[in-house]
Amino acid sequence: MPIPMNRGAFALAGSSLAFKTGTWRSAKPVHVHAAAPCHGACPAGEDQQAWLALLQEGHPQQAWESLVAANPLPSVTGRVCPHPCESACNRGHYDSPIAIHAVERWLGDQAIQNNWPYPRLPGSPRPERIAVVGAGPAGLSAAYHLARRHYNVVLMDAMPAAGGLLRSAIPPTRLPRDVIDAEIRRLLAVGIEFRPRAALGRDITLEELRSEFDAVFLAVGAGKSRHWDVDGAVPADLHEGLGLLREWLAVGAIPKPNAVVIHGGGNTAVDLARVMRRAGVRDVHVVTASGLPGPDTDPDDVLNVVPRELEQAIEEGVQFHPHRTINRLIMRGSKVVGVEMVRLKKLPDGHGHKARVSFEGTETVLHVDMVVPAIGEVVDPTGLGAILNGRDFIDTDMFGTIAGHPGLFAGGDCRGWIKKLTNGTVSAAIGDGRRAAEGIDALLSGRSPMEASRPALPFADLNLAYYESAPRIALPTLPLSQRDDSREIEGGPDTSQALAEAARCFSCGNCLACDNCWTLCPDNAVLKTRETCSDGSHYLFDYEFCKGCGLCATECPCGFISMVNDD
Amino acid sequence: MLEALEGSQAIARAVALCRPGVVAAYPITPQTHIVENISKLVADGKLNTELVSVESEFSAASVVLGASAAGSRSYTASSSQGILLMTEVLFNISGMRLPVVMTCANRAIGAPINIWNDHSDSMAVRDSGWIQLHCADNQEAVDTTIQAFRIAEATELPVMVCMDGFVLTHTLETLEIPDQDLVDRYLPPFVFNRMLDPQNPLSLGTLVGPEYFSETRHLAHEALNQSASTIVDVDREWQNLTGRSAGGLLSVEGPDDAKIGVLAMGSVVSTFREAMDCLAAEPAKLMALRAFRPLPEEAIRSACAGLDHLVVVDRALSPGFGGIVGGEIKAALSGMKDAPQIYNVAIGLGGRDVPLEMWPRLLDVPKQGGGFRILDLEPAKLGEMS
Amino acid sequence: MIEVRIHGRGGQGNVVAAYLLAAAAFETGRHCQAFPSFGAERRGAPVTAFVRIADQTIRRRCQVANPAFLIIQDSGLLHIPATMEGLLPQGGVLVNSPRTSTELTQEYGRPMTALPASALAQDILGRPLPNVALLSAFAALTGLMPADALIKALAHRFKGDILERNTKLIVAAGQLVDAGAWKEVAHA
Amino acid sequence: MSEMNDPRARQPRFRGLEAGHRACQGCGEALAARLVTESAGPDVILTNATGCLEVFTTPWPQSAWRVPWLHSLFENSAAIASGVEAALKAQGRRSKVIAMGGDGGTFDIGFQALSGMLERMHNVLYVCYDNEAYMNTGIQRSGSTPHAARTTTSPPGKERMGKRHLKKDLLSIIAAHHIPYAASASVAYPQDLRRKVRRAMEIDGPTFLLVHSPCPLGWGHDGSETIQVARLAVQTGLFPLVELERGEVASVMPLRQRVPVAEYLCRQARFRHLFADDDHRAQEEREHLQALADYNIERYGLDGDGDDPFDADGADTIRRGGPANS
Repeated sequence: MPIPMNRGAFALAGSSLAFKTGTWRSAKPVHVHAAAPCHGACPAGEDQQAWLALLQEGHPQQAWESLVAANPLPSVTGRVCPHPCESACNRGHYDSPIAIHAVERWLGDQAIQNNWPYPRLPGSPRPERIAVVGAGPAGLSAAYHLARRHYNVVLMDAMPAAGGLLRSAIPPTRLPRDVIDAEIRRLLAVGIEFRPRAALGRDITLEELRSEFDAVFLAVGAGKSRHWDVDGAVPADLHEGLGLLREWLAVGAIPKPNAVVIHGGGNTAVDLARVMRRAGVRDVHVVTASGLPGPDTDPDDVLNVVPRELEQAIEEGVQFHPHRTINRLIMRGSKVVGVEMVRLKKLPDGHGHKARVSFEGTETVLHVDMVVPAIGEVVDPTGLGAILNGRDFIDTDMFGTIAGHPGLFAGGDCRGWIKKLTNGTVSAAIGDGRRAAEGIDALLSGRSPMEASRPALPFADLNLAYYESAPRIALPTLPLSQRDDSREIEGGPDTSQALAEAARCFSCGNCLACDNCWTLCPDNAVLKTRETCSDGSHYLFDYEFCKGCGLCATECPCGFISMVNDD
Repeated sequence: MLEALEGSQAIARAVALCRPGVVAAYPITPQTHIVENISKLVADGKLNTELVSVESEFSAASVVLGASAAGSRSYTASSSQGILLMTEVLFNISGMRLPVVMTCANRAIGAPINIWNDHSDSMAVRDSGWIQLHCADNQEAVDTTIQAFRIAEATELPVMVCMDGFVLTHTLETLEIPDQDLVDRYLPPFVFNRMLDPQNPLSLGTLVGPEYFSETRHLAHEALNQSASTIVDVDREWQNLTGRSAGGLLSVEGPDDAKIGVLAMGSVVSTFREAMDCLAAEPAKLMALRAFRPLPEEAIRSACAGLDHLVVVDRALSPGFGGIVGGEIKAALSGMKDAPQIYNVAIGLGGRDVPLEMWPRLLDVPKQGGGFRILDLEPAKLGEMS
Repeated sequence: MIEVRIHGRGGQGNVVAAYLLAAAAFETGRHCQAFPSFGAERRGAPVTAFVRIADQTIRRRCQVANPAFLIIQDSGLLHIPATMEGLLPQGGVLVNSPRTSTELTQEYGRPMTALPASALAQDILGRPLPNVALLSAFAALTGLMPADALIKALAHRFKGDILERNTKLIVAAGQLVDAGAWKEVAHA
Repeated sequence: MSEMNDPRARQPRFRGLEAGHRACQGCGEALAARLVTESAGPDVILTNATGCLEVFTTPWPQSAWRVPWLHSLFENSAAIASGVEAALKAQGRRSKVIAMGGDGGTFDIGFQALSGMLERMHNVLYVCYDNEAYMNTGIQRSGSTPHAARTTTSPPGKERMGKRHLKKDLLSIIAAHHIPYAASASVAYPQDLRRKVRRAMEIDGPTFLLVHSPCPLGWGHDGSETIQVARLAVQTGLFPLVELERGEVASVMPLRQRVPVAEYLCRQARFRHLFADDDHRAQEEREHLQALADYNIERYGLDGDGDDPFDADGADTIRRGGPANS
């Protein structure tokens, strides 16, 4: 029956809902939930955008809980991590990156101060027992993530206190000992049994562990210095960097030559250089094949150092020689009196890799009376037997699985590098621990391990019209004159600073609940919901009416909406 | 009460008795005195209405359209070029079935510009879907104005009350202005159930495509046709209250056995009524066509029964065709058994005086035969055909 | 039925005169009709208005072609042939003029009644508006209505001082003509 | 839809213009009308000039309007609004009347009715959705079409570079009516638009709002770029956002930084001929448009002074949970 024409052809309010304009659409908007670049760049696997969002909403404890869902040591990493998240931060293309580390540190410190308990995942206790060998960042992380999943975890370490290289290799000027103590104490309270003074190969064997436990995670670190020489020449009194740093941290002793050259481009090199400089060494040189951060330097080629540490080192008088290597030791007898440097670069070798190419004719000489190699460490094979099998590191997949050794996992500095997963940082070790916990849980649950992976949102996908420039917070730094070997040099943000910094977050790839899509849809086809939808937004697309114009996608500030073919 | 009033003043008083909510006013000769008089009533506090003095007839029509849609009894008046400027809106008002009442002080259309009376203006909007009622004198104009609101609101169709410019609007004469009580009893307050109302938000004035447009036109046609009975009923009720009929659809005077009839509209009817009485001429029927729209075909046919000749008087013409009323009457009688022979003339164009002596001349037309012509044409003034 | 034609110039209150005369007739219980010649003329141009007075309903709406009376507000209009056109042979002509009736009668070869209406109005109203004085004289000449009817009709339009002065004018003008002189024509 | 029961019925805002209307994808006018009616709320009566908005919202038997709505003709929106308002007054009802029209129905054919309405001081908010040409009939030039723009009746060619004449300065004409409030707004700045609607709604008397509403079809840009294009019109100074009280400039939206008009022009096919390499007239016309923008900036004092939360850069800043300036 056709609708009967009425008097004067009037129409009823809102009767257009009978006309479904969704049929006009050839492309439709979807919520893509791309990863913020910070998340993608984080070796620990944090979703910084997510916890910054919670902080923006005024929920600091929830923000911390979100943070520790990946990284249980925010007070530590907030201080020591070179924060590749900030290098990746899209805000860097706009004004300056979010000071994520500062907010992370603030959240960690708030948790300590307020004694927020580490949350566990929902679930019931598991009967399986798991051994974690080595209570450094990787071990702590794995133990924590397993405990979160209700496993019985025994964490053992050769040293009397948990912390690993946090205690043995990082100066208190960067990481105060009370911070380590507080955070680890609280972490262990999640329900982790800690056995100190239990060294693999000395106090326990791998075989014992394997029979006693359902799975074993090896996080023994890389405790043995890598062999170093220059064309076979080695000074008689050679001290390697990590050893000197550990000795200084343990007993406070440091050699004081007139001039020293430290060969290496990592935190050990920089930390040691600063310790020696502050101890009174006149000339402290760092020779590194990497470059200093700058617009012309490839991010892969930059010194693997916390950027502000580098700035502070330069400020303190450490002299850096980037893109150089030591070509020759100038010896007087067995004693070093100088080194010859040559310029080099890491260039493509034509096989998809990069090779170091030194440039003849660029040699220069440094007059020094001490050379300290800090080019990295390898795994101490003690107690590892066949696992190491003569190599410097243990080979694993991304979940720490060691091929041919079911139930045995490894992570942290002791395992071989997997590009993008490991760069020898604390955060990378924490990420290893977290993924190994997933690997172990998957094994014990009879499933395949999973690691969520989302593409990162490119800067170009943001709509900058909706953001205002805002300065990055400036953190208090101890003046040069007041710096010593014990006081923490960089201070943390206060509450208002932390909140202001969190508010700067673009929320890349994640719904800001800004209402733009809802406000700007000409077709009333975006609906707002009181509850958070399953995809993390507060909006639904009403595809019955959406014509697919794409206005919402263009005007979404954070790239949360994208148009896809509507087949 | 019997009063001596100028036609325009009488219309203003009649409108005021109907308690319109909104009146739109714009001057044009010879209508101006109506809105002037209404303005004076408003200024003197004798009429409580929203008087909107607009900037054009186009807006006058638009204002009453809006006001009517918003549920107010609405009135305006115009003439000639003003009616033509309103044309677009007039079609709209009827298409939306809005019960607006308007007085058309009939006047010629330029060029050449001419401010005097004929029916060119209302004829030009013949097809606008309005009811068109013509008045022979100012009493009929007063009574028809009051009836028009009843008709409009009962049928939800707009009504145009046509009264000859100057001849009626500017003539002071004796007439009866009814009491307010009587009009209030006759005309209940306006209730419009399609009213624009946030509590019941309708959309008025929609787009209708080919799939429904024919139906809207059919309904408009039927609505006009069916309004005929309302026009008759409403006039009968008025007659019961006042003793006066305003002429129904068509009124007929003269001896039943007359063989010749004259059909006319407007003030010439009044002159012919006197001429029938005072001039020696053959017996004839005078048909006063009050309702030009809807055209009362049946009433016209039965009035013509027994006539040999019918002279249809037009006060306008359609160049290239002839008299408009004449054409329509021919169509109305087409196929009628023993239909009278129809003759069509136009007279009194652009204010040319229609004297009493026009009556015998009209009765003489069948003897002369011939097609449509302007009867009071003065050939001497034509000069060379150009 | 009595038919009257009023001649004047735009701005002299010609139409008002016609309306007043008709309204005054209405006050005496008669039917009346008054209308202007519907011109587009502006101030100063010759204009015409018509009045019909009868005991029955007046239905004809044509212009008055053969008036029984002419009221001429401006004697200058006498020079226009159209002014006298159609006047019934026995009809009366009332002219606003400072001259005497005799002078006018001699000059135009037919009876004319003169009234210095402008001067009178200037004296009493302060403005040389001849129409009310002429109407009063017309009422007196024809005996169609008492001065009171004219005053009543005026009272619908004016009040206060203006009405008082016009009343005075009506009385004064009525006394200047030969009351009842046109009675026969008016009752023919 | 599965997430909640009928979320459309539970939207935390008033919907004056419902889904299911038939506007083009990315229609600026539909968006503007949606925003205006949302801000105005339910106690209004709308009138609508003939045009796209009328056609795409009310193909019988359907209507997208949730408020009473009246359409009559192209040129009489203001006049029928006058009538509606007079009726409301006569009946003692207090609903606000909003008259709507496009630029053709406002700048051109309906201009007289608008002027009359303003002069008579009707309590009506008149909203002109300005998309700078007769779009409903297929893109013909109007009094509002900018200089040099291509339309089907101002095509560029050997003798012409698009529209020969200038965009009519309607706001100044409106200002000359000395009405209580008149403003220009843009769909690119919805918070500003809403504020202006609310402001106008509060005033008992005639008010006027000129809303720049891009037409993707007529301007030749993608429907997804409607807001971007509208924003650039403001940021270049070509469409200044100003508020007038009793005809005097009361406030303006400052420009934090001037954007060259070429950035606005190059996004629209209607200005494509202004980028022809081999035509010296192209640069001349671009410079002309730049000069017009500069003139606007100077005339209304649009140059901002530092960062202003309500300038053309800051006005629509968002933060988590909504607009920053709401």
